Amino acid sequence: MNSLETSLRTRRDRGDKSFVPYLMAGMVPDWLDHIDALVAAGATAVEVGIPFSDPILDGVVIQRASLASLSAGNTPEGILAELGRRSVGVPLVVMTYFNIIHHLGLERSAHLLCAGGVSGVILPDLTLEEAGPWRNVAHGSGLDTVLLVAPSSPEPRIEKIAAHAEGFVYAASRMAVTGRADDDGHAAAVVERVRRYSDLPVFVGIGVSTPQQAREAYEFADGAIVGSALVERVLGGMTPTQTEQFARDFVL
Amino acid sequence: MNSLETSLRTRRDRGDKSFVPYLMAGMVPDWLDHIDALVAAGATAVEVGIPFSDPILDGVVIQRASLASLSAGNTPEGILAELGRRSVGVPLVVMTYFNIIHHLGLERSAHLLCAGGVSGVILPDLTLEEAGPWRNVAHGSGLDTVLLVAPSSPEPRIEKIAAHAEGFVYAASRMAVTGRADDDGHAAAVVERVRRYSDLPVFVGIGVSTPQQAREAYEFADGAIVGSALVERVLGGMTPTQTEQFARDFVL
Amino acid sequence: MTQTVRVMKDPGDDGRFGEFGGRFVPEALIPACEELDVAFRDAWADPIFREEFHHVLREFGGRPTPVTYLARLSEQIGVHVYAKREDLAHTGSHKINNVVGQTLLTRRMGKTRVIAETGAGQHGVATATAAARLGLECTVYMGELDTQRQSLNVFRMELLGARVVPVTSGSRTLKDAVNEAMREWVTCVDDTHYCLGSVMGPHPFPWMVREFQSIIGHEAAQQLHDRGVGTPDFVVACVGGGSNAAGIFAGFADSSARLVGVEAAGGAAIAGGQPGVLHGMRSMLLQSESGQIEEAESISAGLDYPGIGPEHAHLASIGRATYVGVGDEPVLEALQLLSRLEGLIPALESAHAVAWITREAGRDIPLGSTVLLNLSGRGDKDVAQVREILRGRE
Amino acid sequence: MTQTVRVMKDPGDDGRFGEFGGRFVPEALIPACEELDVAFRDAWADPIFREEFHHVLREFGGRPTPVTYLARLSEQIGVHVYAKREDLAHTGSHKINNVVGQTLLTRRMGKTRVIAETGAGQHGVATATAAARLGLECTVYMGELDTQRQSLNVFRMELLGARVVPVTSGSRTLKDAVNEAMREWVTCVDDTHYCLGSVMGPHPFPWMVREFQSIIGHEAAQQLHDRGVGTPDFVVACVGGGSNAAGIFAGFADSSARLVGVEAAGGAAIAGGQPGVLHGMRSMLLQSESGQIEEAESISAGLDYPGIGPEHAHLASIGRATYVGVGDEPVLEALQLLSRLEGLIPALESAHAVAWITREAGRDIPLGSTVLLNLSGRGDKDVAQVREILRGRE
Ligand SMILES: Cc1ncc(COP(=O)(O)O)c(C=O)c1O
Ligand SMILES: Cc1ncc(COP(=O)(O)O)c(C=O)c1O
Repeated sequence: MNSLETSLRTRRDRGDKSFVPYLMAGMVPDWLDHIDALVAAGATAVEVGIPFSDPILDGVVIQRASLASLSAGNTPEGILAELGRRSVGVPLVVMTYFNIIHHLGLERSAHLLCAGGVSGVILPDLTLEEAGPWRNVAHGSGLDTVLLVAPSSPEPRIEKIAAHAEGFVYAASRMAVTGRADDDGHAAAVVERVRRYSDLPVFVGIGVSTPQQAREAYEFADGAIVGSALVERVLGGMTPTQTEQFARDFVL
Repeated sequence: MNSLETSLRTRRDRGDKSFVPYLMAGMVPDWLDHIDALVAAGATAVEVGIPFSDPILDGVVIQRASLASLSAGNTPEGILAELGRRSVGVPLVVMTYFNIIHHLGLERSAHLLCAGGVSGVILPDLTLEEAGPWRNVAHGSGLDTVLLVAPSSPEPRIEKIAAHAEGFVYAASRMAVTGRADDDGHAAAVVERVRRYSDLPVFVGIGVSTPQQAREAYEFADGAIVGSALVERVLGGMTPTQTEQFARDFVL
Repeated sequence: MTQTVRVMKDPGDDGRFGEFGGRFVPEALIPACEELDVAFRDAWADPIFREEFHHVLREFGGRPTPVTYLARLSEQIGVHVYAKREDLAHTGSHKINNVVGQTLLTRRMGKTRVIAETGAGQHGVATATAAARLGLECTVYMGELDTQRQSLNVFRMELLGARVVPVTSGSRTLKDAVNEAMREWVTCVDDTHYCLGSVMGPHPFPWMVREFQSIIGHEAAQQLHDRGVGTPDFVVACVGGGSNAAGIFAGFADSSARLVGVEAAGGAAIAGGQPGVLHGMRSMLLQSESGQIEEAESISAGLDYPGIGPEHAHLASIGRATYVGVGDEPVLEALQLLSRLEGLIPALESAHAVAWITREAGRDIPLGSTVLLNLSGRGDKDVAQVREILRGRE
Repeated sequence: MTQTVRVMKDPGDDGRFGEFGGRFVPEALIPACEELDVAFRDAWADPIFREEFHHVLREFGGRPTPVTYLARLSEQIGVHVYAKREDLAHTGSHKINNVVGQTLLTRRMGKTRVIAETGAGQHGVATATAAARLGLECTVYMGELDTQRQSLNVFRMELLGARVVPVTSGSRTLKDAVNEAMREWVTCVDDTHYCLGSVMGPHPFPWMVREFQSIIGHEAAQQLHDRGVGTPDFVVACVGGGSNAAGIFAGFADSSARLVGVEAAGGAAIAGGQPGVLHGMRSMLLQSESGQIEEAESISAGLDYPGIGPEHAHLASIGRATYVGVGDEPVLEALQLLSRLEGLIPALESAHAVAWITREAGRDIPLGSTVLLNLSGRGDKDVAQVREILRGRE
């Protein structure tokens, strides 16, 4: 059991709900200050995006953030180095696409992630079947690889995913890419199904954009992941101070 | 033997060369005055075009003349009526395409042509094989149907054409539509071949555009037909007086 | 209607189809027409030539084209429609059948060059294509207006190595392109064949082109037979000059099938014309009161011809085939319908036949009938035009 | 080179071609990919499905397409070139083979809707066509830039009843259209099949599309055999995603023929790329130093893809096939040459294969060799572009 999972389990076992905000690294020059602000507001952990040119599980907002970060000349190495120089105080989970890791090389990626103070990774295009080689390397570095469960995942598959899950289980609330919050979603049902097979903390993501929605998630899940709603505001010029204020409402 | 042929033979037998100018009826408002001018200059006969929308044996000059005449609202009936009201003094030969005759009806055409003082017709798209019905009607009205011989006509065919020729034989000097005078042509050879089978007057046409060329034709043929060179000038604004002057040089 | 007269046979030496046909050309062209008649007669009777013709159409032209049952259209209109897919032939229409035949014949006659007329450019592109394959020189006459309206087809012909000559006389469209090609042919008959694009012109063209196109009808008859459909109740084709119609009718001339030719309402030589003589033939023609040839008007360039092949005039006069007209509006609708229901974007020309079928299903065409539609070409050439028209309405 | 490894077989449950392939998609899509795998495996083993697939391709798609001997080109370059004529297939390229297969499978899976990505519009038009025929709803994702550059194809798809969605993300071209189609697929996997356009994407797509396209190679092998040509020395095809190449290679995988894939020099995933993961597969990809996917650049929209199907990456790695690049200039020349000599205006994509053959005749291709060229599509879609380029030079 690695550092990310330990801390999240502890929190869960205390009955505390987790608020995990997402930011795209490099999307604005003061992105690290926003991360500090999120932590100050009470974030349990922070999900940090490393931009990829072809983010197939991301909606328009995070696509824009990727593009902004890439246009600013950010690279995975650069981002992780910057992260490593800042002491954030809560667990950091990197979210990116597998090609970034693949291109750097698995060992090198693991090394750079650790050096950046990262304790877990979410790779939305790397599902269980393909994750083996990476997970082996990640384990060696104490990195948790977070797996997703979708509303479309059938039970036998959930069971299998649960058996390999690390850190927490990312329960996608709806069949959609990030940023879609146009319906009620299936979060409760997905979480309930995950619980049958896993005692890991289960966080709801995709389409949680208001404090109200987060509170609803806290009813049945152990935490909520909030991405596009935050990213959109930061792209729109929200200051770190405002970010702290905004984030505070999501903390139970 | 009809009136056209009689007069042309007589002339030929006297050793006189025939100059047969061509004008498109209705191409200019005073077209009849130009005909008078041509007669005054010494034309043996006048070839009068009745315009047709699709003159496939005519080059650009006569095409333009057709269009001018049609645009002015001229019809075959109108043209023949106008001709009939003028007393020209030399034989008139109408040149048009068969659809004009076909559309008016064969009998009606023959009647209108006679009433217009016409004694012969040239229908360049009506060759011997297709000419039967028309020739029957024309004969009944004393109209000669002039047949053409081309450089491509083989001897057996010339023999056949000669056997049916009336008025005169139109010897096309070259494989071309009217108005082409860009090479020497084959006039002498064609005429020579026609002479083997016919004792009708033989006139050279297509590409005779200068007095010089007419004189060359007079060396071996009985006459020359001059169309585009004249039509171009009349379209260009030549007055009847100038027409008379221009035509005079073609008369031997 | 059961037919006993045997039709669509050899029109004989004078090229007559009843009162129509013949050879009305300048004397200078008579030997070339005669030579062509002899050469075609000889070639067409020669199994080696026939086999070469079929071989080239198979190997190069994409024949046989299939017959497609139009299931969704049939269900919607209540008659069974089978489409003969000339849209799948090389260059996108039936035109290739004719030009393959004529270019092979050109070579057989020892000529090294072809000329052709074209309206929208389909026949021009097809001729340039077949000429390129045999290494024949090729010049295409095209009305100046059409070269502007169809400039992409001009480029296509040039890519294929042909020279395109804009025709500035008359109305500067198809009719004038034919005139000009004939004028030019006079000057070069020795080494040049005039590759006419439809069942029109002086004998032997209407007959020869029909024979080359008859492969459509013979294939279709065999294909319908093979799949147990037998003789269709109707055989329907659009008619410009009439070559695709003649080609498919030829397979059913002696059958009980009703033959229907669909003209553009604005170019209906049978319904709106009178007998006349143009472009070397006696046929039905749109004419003014004083015998001048009138312009046809249609949304589809390929039906923009004021005449019709003489054999069609004959088939109409003896009642063996029926000729009907449809206007631009139903044609546009038919094009859209067939695209949406069947995944087939027809040429505007072919859409005329579709429009008539959809209009008459349950009326002139009894419900449950079997209809063979000649899909003479694909609509790719027309989509830009159709888009402009439909956009103009929004 | 004689080959003993048996290649181009079933890639197994994990969809691996050596080190390449696999299934790298969001968890939400895993069930749909698995369902598709099962459904395809089942259908492809079902003689009734196979017969239906072949029937539709025959009756509707225009198959078999012929093999044409290019006599004049062959003479000029000193090698015998045979062209497999996918340009004659319905909608103008080999794309129809794949979409007929996938739409039939869609219906078999009980789904009522397809989505597809498209670059220049060829695959989009083909998908819209096959969907129209079966009455499936169809939505096509197309980069916004491409919708502007190929607006006529947008209209064509709309005529065929499809909805076209301009993709405004990323570079607004093909790569982004794939991203967007995948994003959308997540939202509608229940009733919607994603009809991918080439041998790419997550398992089972690369395998399934290759199988549907393998009809090209099997037909060609039989046709060459029937005419006594036997196994060609070379089989040459252009490579974008690689579907036409995979299709024709499949007929010769176990033969002695040398297989050559021709990429656009500016989109040469094998020569210029590195292993990576994109669009659900591990393959060779054009990437920046930091692992971002780069834009391909080519005169031909259909080769403008930064990746290549994983099976090609595998065939390259084991040396069974060779992948070469040619630049825009020789491609333009090849297009003109084939048009002028053979009466075949090839698609710019296919002209890449022609360009390589003419370049290497007498060099990599020994004189007297026999070459099978996959003429994957017709150039009608490209003539406007080619004209602009050539005119710009005058
Ligand atoms: C597709 C198509 N169908 C029909 C026609 C009309 O010609 P025809 O009546 O000779 O078949 C054309 C002429 O261009 C055409 O392109
Ligand atoms: C004619 C043609 N050839 C080739 C291609 C490239 O695709 P693939 O490599 O999958 O055959 C395309 C793609 O649009 C095409 O239209």
